[in-house]
Amino acid sequence: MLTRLAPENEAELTDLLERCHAAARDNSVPGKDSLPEGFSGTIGHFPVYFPEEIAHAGGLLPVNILGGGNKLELKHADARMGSFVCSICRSTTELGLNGTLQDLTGFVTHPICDAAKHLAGIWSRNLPEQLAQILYLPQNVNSRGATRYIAAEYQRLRADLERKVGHVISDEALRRSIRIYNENRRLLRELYAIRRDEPWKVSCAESYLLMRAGTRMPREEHNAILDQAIDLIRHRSLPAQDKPRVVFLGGFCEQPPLEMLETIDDACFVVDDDLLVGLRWFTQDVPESGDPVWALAESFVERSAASPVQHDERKTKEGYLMEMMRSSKADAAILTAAKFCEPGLDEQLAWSKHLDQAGIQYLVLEFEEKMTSFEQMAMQVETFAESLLFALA
Amino acid sequence: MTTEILEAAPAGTVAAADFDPRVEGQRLIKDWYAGLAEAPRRGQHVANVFVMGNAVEILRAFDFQLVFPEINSLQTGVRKASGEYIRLSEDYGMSPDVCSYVKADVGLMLKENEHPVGRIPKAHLAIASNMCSTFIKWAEIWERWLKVPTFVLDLPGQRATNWRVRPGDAQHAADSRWVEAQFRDLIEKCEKITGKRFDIDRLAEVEERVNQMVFHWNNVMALNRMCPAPYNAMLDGLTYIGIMNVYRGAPEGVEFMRRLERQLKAKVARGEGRVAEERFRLLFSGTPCYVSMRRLVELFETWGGVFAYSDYLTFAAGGMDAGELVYDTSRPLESLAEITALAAQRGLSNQFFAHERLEQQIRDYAVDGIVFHGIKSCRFVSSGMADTRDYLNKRLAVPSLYIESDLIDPRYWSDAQIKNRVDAFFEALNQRGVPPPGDRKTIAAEAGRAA
Amino acid sequence: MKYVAGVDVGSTQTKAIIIDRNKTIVGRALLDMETSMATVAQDAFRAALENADITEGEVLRIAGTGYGRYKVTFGHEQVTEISCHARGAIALFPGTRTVIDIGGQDTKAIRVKPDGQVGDFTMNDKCAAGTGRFLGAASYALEMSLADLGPLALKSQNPVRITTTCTVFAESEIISHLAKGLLPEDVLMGVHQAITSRCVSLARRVGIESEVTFTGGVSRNVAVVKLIEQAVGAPINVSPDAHFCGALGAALFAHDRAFGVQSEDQAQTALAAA
Amino acid sequence: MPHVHVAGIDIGSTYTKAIALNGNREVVGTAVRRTGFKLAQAAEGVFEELLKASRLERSVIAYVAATGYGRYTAPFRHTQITELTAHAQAAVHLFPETRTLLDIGGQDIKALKIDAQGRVKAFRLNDKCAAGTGAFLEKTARYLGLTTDDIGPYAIRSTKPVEVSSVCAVFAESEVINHLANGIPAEDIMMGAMVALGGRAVQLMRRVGLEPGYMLAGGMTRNAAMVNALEDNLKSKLKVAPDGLGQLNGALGAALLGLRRVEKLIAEGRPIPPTAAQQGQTDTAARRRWSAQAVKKRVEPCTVTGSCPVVIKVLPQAVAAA
Ligand SMILES: Nc1ncnc2c1ncn2[C@@H]1O[C@H](COP(=O)(O)OP(=O)(O)O)[C@@H](O)[C@H]1O
Ligand SMILES: Nc1ncnc2c1ncn2[C@@H]1O[C@H](COP(=O)(O)OP(=O)(O)O)[C@@H](O)[C@H]1O
Ligand code: SF4
Ligand code: SF4
Ligand code: SF4
Repeated sequence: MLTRLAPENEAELTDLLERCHAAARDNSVPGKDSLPEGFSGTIGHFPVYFPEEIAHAGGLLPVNILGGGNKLELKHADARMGSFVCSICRSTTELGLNGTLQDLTGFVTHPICDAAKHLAGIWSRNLPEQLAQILYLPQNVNSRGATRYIAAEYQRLRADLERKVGHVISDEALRRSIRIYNENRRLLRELYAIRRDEPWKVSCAESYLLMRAGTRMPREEHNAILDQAIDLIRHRSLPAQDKPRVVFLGGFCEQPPLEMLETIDDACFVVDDDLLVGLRWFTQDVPESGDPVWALAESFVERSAASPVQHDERKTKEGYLMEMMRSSKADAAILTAAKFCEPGLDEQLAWSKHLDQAGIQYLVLEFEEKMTSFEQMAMQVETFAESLLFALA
Repeated sequence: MTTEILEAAPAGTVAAADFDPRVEGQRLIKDWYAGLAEAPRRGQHVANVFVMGNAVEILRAFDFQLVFPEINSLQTGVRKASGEYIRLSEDYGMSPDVCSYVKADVGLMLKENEHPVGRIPKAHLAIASNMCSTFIKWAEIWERWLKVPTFVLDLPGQRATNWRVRPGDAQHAADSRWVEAQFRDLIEKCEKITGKRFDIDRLAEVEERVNQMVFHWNNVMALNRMCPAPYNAMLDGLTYIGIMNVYRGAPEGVEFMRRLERQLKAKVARGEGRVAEERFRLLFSGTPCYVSMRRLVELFETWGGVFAYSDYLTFAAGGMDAGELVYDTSRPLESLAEITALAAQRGLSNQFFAHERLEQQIRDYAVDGIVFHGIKSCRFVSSGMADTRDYLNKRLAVPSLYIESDLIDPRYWSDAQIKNRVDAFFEALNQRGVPPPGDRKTIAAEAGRAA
Repeated sequence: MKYVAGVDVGSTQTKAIIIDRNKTIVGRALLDMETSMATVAQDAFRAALENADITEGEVLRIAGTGYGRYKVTFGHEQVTEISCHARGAIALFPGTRTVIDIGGQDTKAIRVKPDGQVGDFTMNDKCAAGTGRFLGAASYALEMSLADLGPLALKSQNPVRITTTCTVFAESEIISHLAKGLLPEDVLMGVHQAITSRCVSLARRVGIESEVTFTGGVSRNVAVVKLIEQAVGAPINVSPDAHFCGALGAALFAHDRAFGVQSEDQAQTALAAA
Repeated sequence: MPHVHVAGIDIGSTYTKAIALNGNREVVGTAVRRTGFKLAQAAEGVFEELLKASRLERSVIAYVAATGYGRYTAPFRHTQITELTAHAQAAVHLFPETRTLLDIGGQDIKALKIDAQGRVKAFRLNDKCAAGTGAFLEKTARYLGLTTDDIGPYAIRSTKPVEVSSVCAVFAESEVINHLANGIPAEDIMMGAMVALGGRAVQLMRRVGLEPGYMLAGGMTRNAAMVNALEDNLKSKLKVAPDGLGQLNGALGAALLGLRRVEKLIAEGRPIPPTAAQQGQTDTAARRRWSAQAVKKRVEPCTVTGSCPVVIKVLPQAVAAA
């Protein structure tokens, strides 16, 4: 077990964040000799949600492929994808073509949008040696056959992975993974509770780094980091500043640059967001007994979060936005969308029209993962904060 | 029944003036729009559906008046009115980067359904498949705004490259079961909305007509394997595919396709082509730019280039063309689910086999070059295109041209730039020379015979 | 002796070239874009006649190319600049497989097949980012002549990264970097890198194969040449006549018509002799 | 408090503007100059000019509020606010009924929706493309051999503006050449460019919602022809600040907010805070910037080894030729 260190030790938290930041900056995946103990390969998957438990139980490290960020220069991808495709698809293609992701055992996308769906085909044409697949998570979860269909799709994935690793993935192993992931989701909920209750203690950028580290390491390890970090954050002594409370939406797939989150942190408290929502997809624990595949499938239908790439009659766009604002006691919302992201841009409009009706202030921002200049954005965010506080006089 | 009409039709030669598919097609589309405007007065229920992966057969069995929002949008383009509709929606707040069909439709809503061809009735039901993910986002707009009940039809596509789902295998069976389960939900929903009981015999009847129509449609497409090609797949073909979609499962559709096939056969027999001198046979990959399609085809035809085939003709009908897709009318619902699941996988639902399909079509239609048309706002068609082209370029010796514009957004059409590229493409084709016409005829004829 | 001419009416500069029956270049002219496109083509042609010291009557055929090729009203034919640049590049360097042309408003990449035919090509679209105009903006912001940009950029030790994609805004980004106290050569090198990476990524679209021949006005810029070489990983061909490549290609097409098709080998020897 | 003086400085991308107000909110002096290379220098320079123009000693100015793109670069500022907030303040001060405000500057267009208190309710900026900015006009003018000051008076003579359809400022230039070649008078081309720009600007206004009470601010107010083009497109009148104050709108708003602050401080008996320079400008560095450290290596290599994985064939003669 970890020994808890003195809570006032800010330096220790900085060290943890440093570690997370290093993990977040690294676009490559561990090769055969650098895999963590107990893993024999890696499965890359594209946002938003992927049942990582299945890969984890099979000894394949699930790695969330989150694009190349704003330091990667696109040299080959531009030739393979039109100029009107979102940045994450293009930079992911680049990472595939330039060899950064050559150590992946497999790459799985999910048809969240047409660009992501087609990415799988591009991947398999250019990297034929990897297991490139589409996991067809249904868009119609309201139909009665949905759970059965998802369970069948998961079984297929399980069988494919079994073939790849050469041994069966037992129900027991799956249940163990589910337990670890439940713990991870619980810790993330806790982190978000701090954001909500005492936002001055942890910024959105810090929380994002902590969370993102989990996309590149076994959940066991991530749980330990989170556990320690949450403890340190709780005991942080930072003064509460006079900043508006906002929720940040639109970061569900393409990753906003860290600079952007910091720019927003400078002017606002981000009390809730949909960043890396796939890691927090289940709002409650997945049942740890019974048929594990069924438990995962059923949780997808019954206990999942919402995002612009999921159609569910029970969760309207305005519904989940308002619920998020209500539970986090936010004053306003920052609605973003990645450039060229069809689902994001459509959802953004729906949100903003609803907030207009509700008389709630919001700011619309468009971002690209590859952007490097944030001056204009800072100006917009500052104006927004100024208009919310009007505290200049 | 239609089959009887078919058999009763007199055999023999068909004069060119007997049936003008363009005029007839335009008349049918006009009639259809007139029918739309009338629907509310007739007290008919209205359903919005997309052309790919829908459940038209079920809706027809319930006597729904069908509205195809995509066709409404493209018609604003054809009628050069799209600019205004798009501007309205952008003023409302839609991003310039989203699908321009959606924007034209939002413009239509903002204009209170006033369409250049008439008033579009409000829908009682919308069906959105996941063939193109934008369909779902689009339907959500109606759901929110007009409170139209929406049914999302989830159609799984191909899962991976090395493994193609085939009729009857385990994966196909599982997918069909899932689609069937959804159809049963849909039927329940339709019953609730219309207050009518579902009649399985009606479904079988509609399916029978679709079978007929697809049969003729396949022959029509195969006829363009002839050299010279009797029609231009990207100009005449657009009319045909429009009828294919709008009148799928309707008697008028069967009749149109039947007469079209006879007429084109006669044209082939006379050795007549679309252009006076067919110098290059081309394949068009992608969606047309409806605002300037005539202009684009003109640019090609002045050089003697004819579009013998376009993959649009396949996927715009949701993959319904493939020969073996025949409904088994003895088990209408099961068969509908099976074929819908298969068609979804044929119709460009993802990129796993896009290049193979094109390779096959290049051979079938004996084409000299491919024109890829990337669409700024449609990622469904365009996001894998550059890579497909790259892949084919490295493996086949067929020259290709990549141009970019938009479906209906006139702002993205730049005449000088496109002309420049088209001219350069033909200069290169001319340079490499064409096989002598005699050779081409045999190649094409052989390919044609295979059909 | 009879001659043929090619006139390339570009967006920024108009080039005219005259060759004789042996495909030897006998006259050249380069004019900045004036307000009237029709007269600039005439003027360039006249200047080339003067340079070659021949009369108009001795020129059998004239081909127009470039953005304003239809403004060469006195020409006998019009050929797109894509075909012309390819043709010209092969004439100058018979081993050419890839042609990169950066002009004032557009950037093109052309793949040439071993038999000299155009295999594939791409061009920039609707946005002038990454064209010669980008350098024009830099020269304006730095108050330097175009010819001095390249040599100065090469002095850079620590290039900055220029992130603006817009040719017009590039000017202010350059200014803002200078205002931060960064060295002009470092900023300039950043500008050159931005152009190069954009044009190389365009070229990758057609697939870069050696030999690469660089044509168009920007080929006169040594820094861009050097950067393309680095990106491509091989030396590239740049002729002193690279700027005239489009006009030369046009002249060669006119030559085909006037004298019938000859093998390019012959043409090559003739050019080498010139 | 008539003896109190405040200054507002708007360091824009193209022009730097300054305004001085007395305690009665009366303008005592203004200054405008090109921003040029060095933002801090421009701020310093314009401040000097302002003092000269308003015949004031530096020490008399109690408070300086900076705004605009270079708001963080003026070391003598007491506070900084964004130009949007500033513009909105000045707008309701000048024309209380203003609800929709358009600002066309050198490098961007901004449309704002504001409330009766001058609070920004919503705003939109144009895309990062020069096609919709003052720079677009200046480029066109440069090509026609006109100076920035000539643009308006020249274009206003136009009777038949020509269509300029290019989406790109650079391509628009060749369109201009083309039009000239076709014998179209320069004023019609210039006006055409303005109509095109006006269309884009009004579209941006529509995106925040067209609420009556329109006002135009920014450098473009100096261009009467542009105001006409906008009014034609809007089919409504636009308020424009008198006496060239339009371009100074941002500076005015900053000064007004500054004055409000000073009044409050004095009323509460609190001292005027130090300027940014006096504070050592370290106010924002409270929290660590994680993104900052990654900037060291600006462009990461293509692969782990740094080589390009897409190998190209190098033919032997290529090397020989070089
Ligand atoms: N001496 C020079 N040194 C460097 N670059 C030059 C020089 N002369 C011209 N250029 C560049 O060449 C461009 C014009 O190239 P050109 O091929 O003539 O273009 P176009 O055909 O579009 O007119 C100019 O924009 C300029 O950037
Ligand atoms: N005298 C003038 N006549 C016409 N237009 C002018 C004049 N002065 C400035 N402008 C226009 O105003 C723009 C600058 O506006 P400004 O609001 O000062 O910009 P910024 O705040 O971005 O520096 C210039 O690009 C120019 O188009
Ligand atoms: S960012 Fe949007 S468009 Fe891009 S892959 Fe994600 S969901 Fe699709
Ligand atoms: S994105 Fe393409 S396929 Fe999808 S609705 Fe729009 S035009 Fe149709
Ligand atoms: S970004 Fe600049 S170069 Fe590109 S289209 Fe806009 S104005 Fe032209």
